[in-house]
Amino acid sequence: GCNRGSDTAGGRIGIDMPRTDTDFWNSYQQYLEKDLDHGGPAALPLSNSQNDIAKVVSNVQALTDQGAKAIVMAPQDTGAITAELQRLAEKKIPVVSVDTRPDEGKVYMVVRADNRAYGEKSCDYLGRKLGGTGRVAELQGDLSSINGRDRSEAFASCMRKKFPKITVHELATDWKGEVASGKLQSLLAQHPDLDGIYMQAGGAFLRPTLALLEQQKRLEPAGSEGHITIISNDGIPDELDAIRAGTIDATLSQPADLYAKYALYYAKAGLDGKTFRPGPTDHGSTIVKIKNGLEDQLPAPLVTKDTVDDKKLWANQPARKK
Amino acid sequence: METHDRAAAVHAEGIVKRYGPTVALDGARLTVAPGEAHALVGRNGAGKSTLVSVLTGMARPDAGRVTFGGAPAPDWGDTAAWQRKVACVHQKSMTVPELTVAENLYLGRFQGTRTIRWRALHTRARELLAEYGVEVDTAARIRDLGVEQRQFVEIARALSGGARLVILDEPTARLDAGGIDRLCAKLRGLRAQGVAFLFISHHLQEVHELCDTVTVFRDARHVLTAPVPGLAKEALVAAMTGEETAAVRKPRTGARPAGEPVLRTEALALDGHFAPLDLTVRAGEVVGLAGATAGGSTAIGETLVGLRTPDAGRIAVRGRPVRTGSVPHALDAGIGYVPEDRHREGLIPGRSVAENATLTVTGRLGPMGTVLPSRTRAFARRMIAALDIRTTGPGQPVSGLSGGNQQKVVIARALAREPAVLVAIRPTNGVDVKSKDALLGVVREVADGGSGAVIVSDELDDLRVCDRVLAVFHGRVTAEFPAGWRDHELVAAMEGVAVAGRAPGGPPGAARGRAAPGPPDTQGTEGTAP
Amino acid sequence: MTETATPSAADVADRPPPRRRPWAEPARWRDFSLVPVIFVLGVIGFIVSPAFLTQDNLIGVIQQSTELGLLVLGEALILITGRMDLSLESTIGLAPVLALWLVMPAHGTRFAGLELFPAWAALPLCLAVGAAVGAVNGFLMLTLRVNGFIATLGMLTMLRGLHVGISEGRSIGDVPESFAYLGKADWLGVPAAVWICLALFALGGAALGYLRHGRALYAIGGNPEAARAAGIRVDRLTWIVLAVGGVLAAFAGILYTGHYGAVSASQGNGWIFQVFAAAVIGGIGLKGGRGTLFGALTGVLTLQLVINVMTLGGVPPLWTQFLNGMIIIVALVISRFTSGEKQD
Amino acid sequence: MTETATPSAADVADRPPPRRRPWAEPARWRDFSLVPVIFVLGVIGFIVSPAFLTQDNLIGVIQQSTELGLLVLGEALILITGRMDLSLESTIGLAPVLALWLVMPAHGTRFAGLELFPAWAALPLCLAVGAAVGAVNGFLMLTLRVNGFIATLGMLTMLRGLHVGISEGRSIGDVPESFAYLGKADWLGVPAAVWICLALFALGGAALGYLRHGRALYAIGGNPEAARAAGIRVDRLTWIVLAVGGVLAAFAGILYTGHYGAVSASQGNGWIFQVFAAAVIGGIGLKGGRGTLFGALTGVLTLQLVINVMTLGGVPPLWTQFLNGMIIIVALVISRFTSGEKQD
Ligand SMILES: Nc1ncnc2c1ncn2[C@@H]1O[C@H](COP(=O)(O)OP(=O)(O)OP(=O)(O)O)[C@@H](O)[C@H]1O
Ligand SMILES: Nc1ncnc2c1ncn2[C@@H]1O[C@H](COP(=O)(O)OP(=O)(O)OP(=O)(O)O)[C@@H](O)[C@H]1O
Ligand SMILES: [Mg+2]
Ligand SMILES: [Mg+2]
Repeated sequence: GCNRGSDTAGGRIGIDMPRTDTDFWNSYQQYLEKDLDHGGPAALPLSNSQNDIAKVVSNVQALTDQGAKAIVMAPQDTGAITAELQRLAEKKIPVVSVDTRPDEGKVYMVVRADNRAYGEKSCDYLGRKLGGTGRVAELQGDLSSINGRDRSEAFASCMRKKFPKITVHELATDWKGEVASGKLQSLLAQHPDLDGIYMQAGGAFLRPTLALLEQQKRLEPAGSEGHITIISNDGIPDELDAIRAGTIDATLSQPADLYAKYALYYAKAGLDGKTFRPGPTDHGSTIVKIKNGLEDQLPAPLVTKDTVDDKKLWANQPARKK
Repeated sequence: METHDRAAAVHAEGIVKRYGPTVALDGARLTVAPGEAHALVGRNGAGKSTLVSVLTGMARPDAGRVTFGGAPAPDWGDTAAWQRKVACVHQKSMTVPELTVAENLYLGRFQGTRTIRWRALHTRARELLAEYGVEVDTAARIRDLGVEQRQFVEIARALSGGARLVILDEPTARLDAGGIDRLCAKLRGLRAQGVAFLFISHHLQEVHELCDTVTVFRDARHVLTAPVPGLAKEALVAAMTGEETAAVRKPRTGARPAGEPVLRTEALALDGHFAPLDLTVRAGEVVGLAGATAGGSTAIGETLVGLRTPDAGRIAVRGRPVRTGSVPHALDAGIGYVPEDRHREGLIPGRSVAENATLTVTGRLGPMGTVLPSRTRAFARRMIAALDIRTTGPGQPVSGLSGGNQQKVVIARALAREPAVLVAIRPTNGVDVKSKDALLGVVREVADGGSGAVIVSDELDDLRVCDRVLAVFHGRVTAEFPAGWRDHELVAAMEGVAVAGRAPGGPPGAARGRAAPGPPDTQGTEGTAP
Repeated sequence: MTETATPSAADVADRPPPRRRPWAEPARWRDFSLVPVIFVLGVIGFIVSPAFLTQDNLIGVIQQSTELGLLVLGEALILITGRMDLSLESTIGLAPVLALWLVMPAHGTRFAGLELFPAWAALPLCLAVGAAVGAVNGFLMLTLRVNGFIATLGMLTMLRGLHVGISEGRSIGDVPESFAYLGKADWLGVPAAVWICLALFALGGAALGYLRHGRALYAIGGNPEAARAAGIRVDRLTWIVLAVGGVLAAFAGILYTGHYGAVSASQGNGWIFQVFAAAVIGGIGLKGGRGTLFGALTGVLTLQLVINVMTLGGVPPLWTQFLNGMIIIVALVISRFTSGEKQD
Repeated sequence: MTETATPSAADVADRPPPRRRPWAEPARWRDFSLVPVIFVLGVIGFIVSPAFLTQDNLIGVIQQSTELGLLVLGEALILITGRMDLSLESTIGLAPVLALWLVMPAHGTRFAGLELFPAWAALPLCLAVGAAVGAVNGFLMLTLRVNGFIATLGMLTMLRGLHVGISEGRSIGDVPESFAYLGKADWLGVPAAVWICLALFALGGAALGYLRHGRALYAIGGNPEAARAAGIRVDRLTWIVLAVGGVLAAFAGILYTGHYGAVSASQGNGWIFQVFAAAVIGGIGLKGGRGTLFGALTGVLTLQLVINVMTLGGVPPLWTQFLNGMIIIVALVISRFTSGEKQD
């Protein structure tokens, strides 16, 4: 493993990838590598914890043993990282937590788009589109993943409060496309009058869902009669294509590029001993105080047919480095 | 015998045991007086082993009661308690292959309080085995031992337990002559100390040599209990089979005019097993290879049928050379094979009799590589009839048959292809007298039908049907006997006493060396933590 | 008269009932041991929702079973031969990825391939990859004689890693039409996948029942030494079976890709447990030489029905997994008692 | 000459040559067959990064091995007894959750418990749950006689589901101090977990080596019938071993909770494969009656070292899994040849 970056003056950054087998995290990694190669801070080689919190900890320890002076991680379990965060705090190593907000233990900065916001925005959008009545299928993620749970809970409570006349069918899927497709198919057989679908992860569910609807002859372009309103989360290129094609209506673009950019930005800042205060930032987001640190809540723009060609969307940016 | 009842070392009556549809024991009874050597005989599947497992607490009878010395048997499941009442050498090997000899000897009865003292254990084990003339490294794992040595480990374990009653279920089936003698000596010794025996065997002369009383089982029932002395062999066989026996096959005298050679080997050799061998088997001829299991004769047989690849030499059948070391080629060339151990190489337990019997002829049971069930059944029925196999039908799983009948299925499989030459290794192992005659008769008929046959065995009964017998010792043919040989000559030759030709006589059993070579010197530590 | 225990479910079915006490031979009943379970599930399904018995739903269930079904078919053959192959769950993903990687245009699409072969070659290539994986497993088990369970477990991890590495964790959309066709086409109003899957099961069943090499598999699984002594080429056949298993997994991958419209990076991830569960509750013995493909098929349908019924019944997501596990156990117990056989 | 005693080409091939050569006896060497692998890994680690040989790093590796190690210890005992238990991977998560659920305050914290017991009871309760799970497995395998592999697979799914159901998928933080202590305490500058884990392995090893009941496990695994004939209470002992396995898994859960500061919702998820891999490359036979705990321990360390070295070596994330799998296979092959025994 060749160590990237030149100036190791302020020490190096250790970065752990939560997993590499999904579109989203894969793009995240590619943005990281691009930024690192283009004059980003000096970093140790990336490690991969294959979605296992125990591996996160062992990787981070290996990184610090190698002299990492700041850590960028994305613990997919916000509880079981506590002890490690305390250890890092003792060592005065700033931690940037991407995408998830650890329950306890000091973090220098949390970089994420609020997942509860995903749930609420999706709920709002669907609710308005359906005029407050109808039947909606929710393709949930893995119940033991914090992000999935936040989206589910936010979506559920929002629906209960704002659109009580909409029936929601929650389908747990472990982020698995075939599971989602199977359960959705059963649901369609049971309730052919399905009006809307909320996909918590476009990366996993988009293709299977579209394929299913196509086979079921239920894939009407947006606006036409019998169209099933679909809102997705993630904002990967495929989803934008689908929106252009009118097969789905909207998505929430989870900014992989900004995740990468500001993860490194804050890590560097941490190395240089900068400190931040709550309040609006220069990049259109706001830093809020959380009980164990700060959180920079990046915008997660709602993408619809009107905004789908916005150049600022990460998925619209020129082909990523290979 | 009712007088014995109270004191009887073991008394069982009204024992019923069913295995699914098969009734293994049907109101069977047995009484062994203290200090008595009691023989239990019966045809395969008569229920002997089943009774044994009932008497040893291994199987729970559906009905009936067992008493030891008048006291009722221990509770079912409390095997340790049964152990104290009765020691047993089971028919199936009851050793743990991965563990050492010493540990197997003291399995479940390590003396001492808490932890095991291995050094002491090994010393005791070594001494114990020495009594049986077995010198194996007590640290060797059982799986690295020979069949006979394993058997002796089991025997030693049973006899050393200090039980007043010892059951031996076909203990001699896996021993060769030398071993049998040492066993008999040991048993006589223990009898002198008043230990009672229940001895199961298909070798009636052993019964005559060892036992005072014999009980006969037939079809899961008790048919006869009588003192051995003065009980004619014919009478015994009649009791076992329930019919007057045809006179036992008379040993063949004088070789018949032999046909052209069907099997010929030239300088066939396998290092460490047997020296270059030139063997010719002619049509209509049955050739015996006499030798202890460990003496290399088995290896010869297995090389002939392609299970082993020889280091040198050629095999030809009917003049055409056979590719060595390949079973399919051997089969195609017309070599039929009856393996030594039906449980290991013979049968596919879960499958039906029909499937097992037709395993070698699947090519002929339908067009284009298909196998038609109808033809399979028909074929199997013919075989069942021809060999009179006791089974509920072609569809019965072969594991439900008794040993003798299982053996017949194996032979049926070998005969299915009408082989040019039949190679049978200890074909009557663990088979009752009646079936034994039947099986040997079959082999004979095959030969008379114009094929050749090779019988590899150390059982004289097997060899009697042969036209010629070659004695094999330590991998070389040490002597050749035409039909009409006398037992002790052959025995002596088999065991390397007489180096060649006709040996000076002497009663069987006199001056017997061990036929089996020394034990393997593998040593091992059983898996203990560092 | 009684019949030979020929394993093909089909021929057991159309055989006249045995005259001899039937319970004498569990072998025959093992194949049907799940039928009661399926029946019960059907009743429950009908109770919880009228939608259950609609053609759409039932066909849906079967269609969702096809990919898993093919894996089970492959695994069943391998288990009957007395071996195990865990790596099937990775083959179903890797084979399509490799094939597409070889044919997809080098640039333009999101996933850049090598464009070494024309698009139509994707399908045969995919199957070839499957065969190759099977062959490698064979090499590990038969030549190096390492423990099959762990060897194929290593393969499972390695192939999944290869999949992720090549696809860079992305799911591959817009695959060649020829490649996606089988997975999404309808024939006579029923998904092609269903026809194909059933056909393959029937074929396999017939082969096991009526072909000498098919019968040989039971012999090998039941007692390899005896099979060898009977002139069966044990190693060669085992090798072939492993390869066939790989091919079936690859084919399942093709159907999957068509069915779900893309090769996802986690395709088949974690399926192997279901595969084993289906096979075993379907009566396939893990020790080899036992079971029929019909039984295996009922196993697959059972598992799929469970999920379907739970979805229709609207089981709260938090508790689906719990119920799922419980039902597997119940089904296992039921099948053990209806077949009346102790399972080792 | 002695080979002819059990005359099968296969046997002969893997029987060591008769002459008295210590290295010809596999049993002795099987336990050490991974030592060369570990050595090689050490060298590689040293080459790729100076950080490898630092005390922090090595202790870290061992500490991270403790939880997996305890699972392997439990599984090893069960495998030696000739059984299998897949559900350990769920027990490690469920046991703490249930225990905490019973003791945690009914409201206030993020996770609402029942508050039935005082906080200190959490630890014993946790172990009790583990034992209970083991007992249930025993019931399935020994009383109902269903296939252990699938039964425990069902348990795996069911228990994981129970875990998710009770914890609602959340990870449980701020556990009672008494519960977390062992997992995070340091004794003599080394994590308590390490001491405990090593002690338990030593204890287990001694028991297997020098206690009657310990030896009995090998007998049961090697030939249960023979064990019964020798007066060993096969079923009772098996049952006990299964319970002990569960207890060890629960204890691993306790260490895990302390170590990572919370009961993660996916605690142990997917570990079982690693457990088996570690045990088998460590020389434990899947068929029972073979292997030693020392070997198992080396297996665990090997797997953990691999991950550590790969991280230090900066293997590109996309390829870690691939390498991981490849190394498992290589280790398996090496251990097969250094031990000189055919495995299957
Ligand atoms: N475990 C079993 N399962 C099914 N059937 C059995 C079992 N044990 C014995 N039998 C049946 O019970 C009958 C008696 O068997 P048993 O072993 O007692 O005969 P045996 O007298 O020992 O025969 P052999 O002389 O070959 O040893 C046989 O027909 C056999 O099929
Ligand atoms: N699990 C079983 N199922 C069906 N039949 C069995 C089973 N176990 C044993 N048998 C049959 O019961 C009898 C008792 O078993 P045993 O081991 O004594 O075989 P056997 O008949 O004595 O042949 P051998 O002398 O070769 O052992 C055998 O005939 C065997 O075929
Ligand atoms: Mg018997
Ligand atoms: Mg017998």
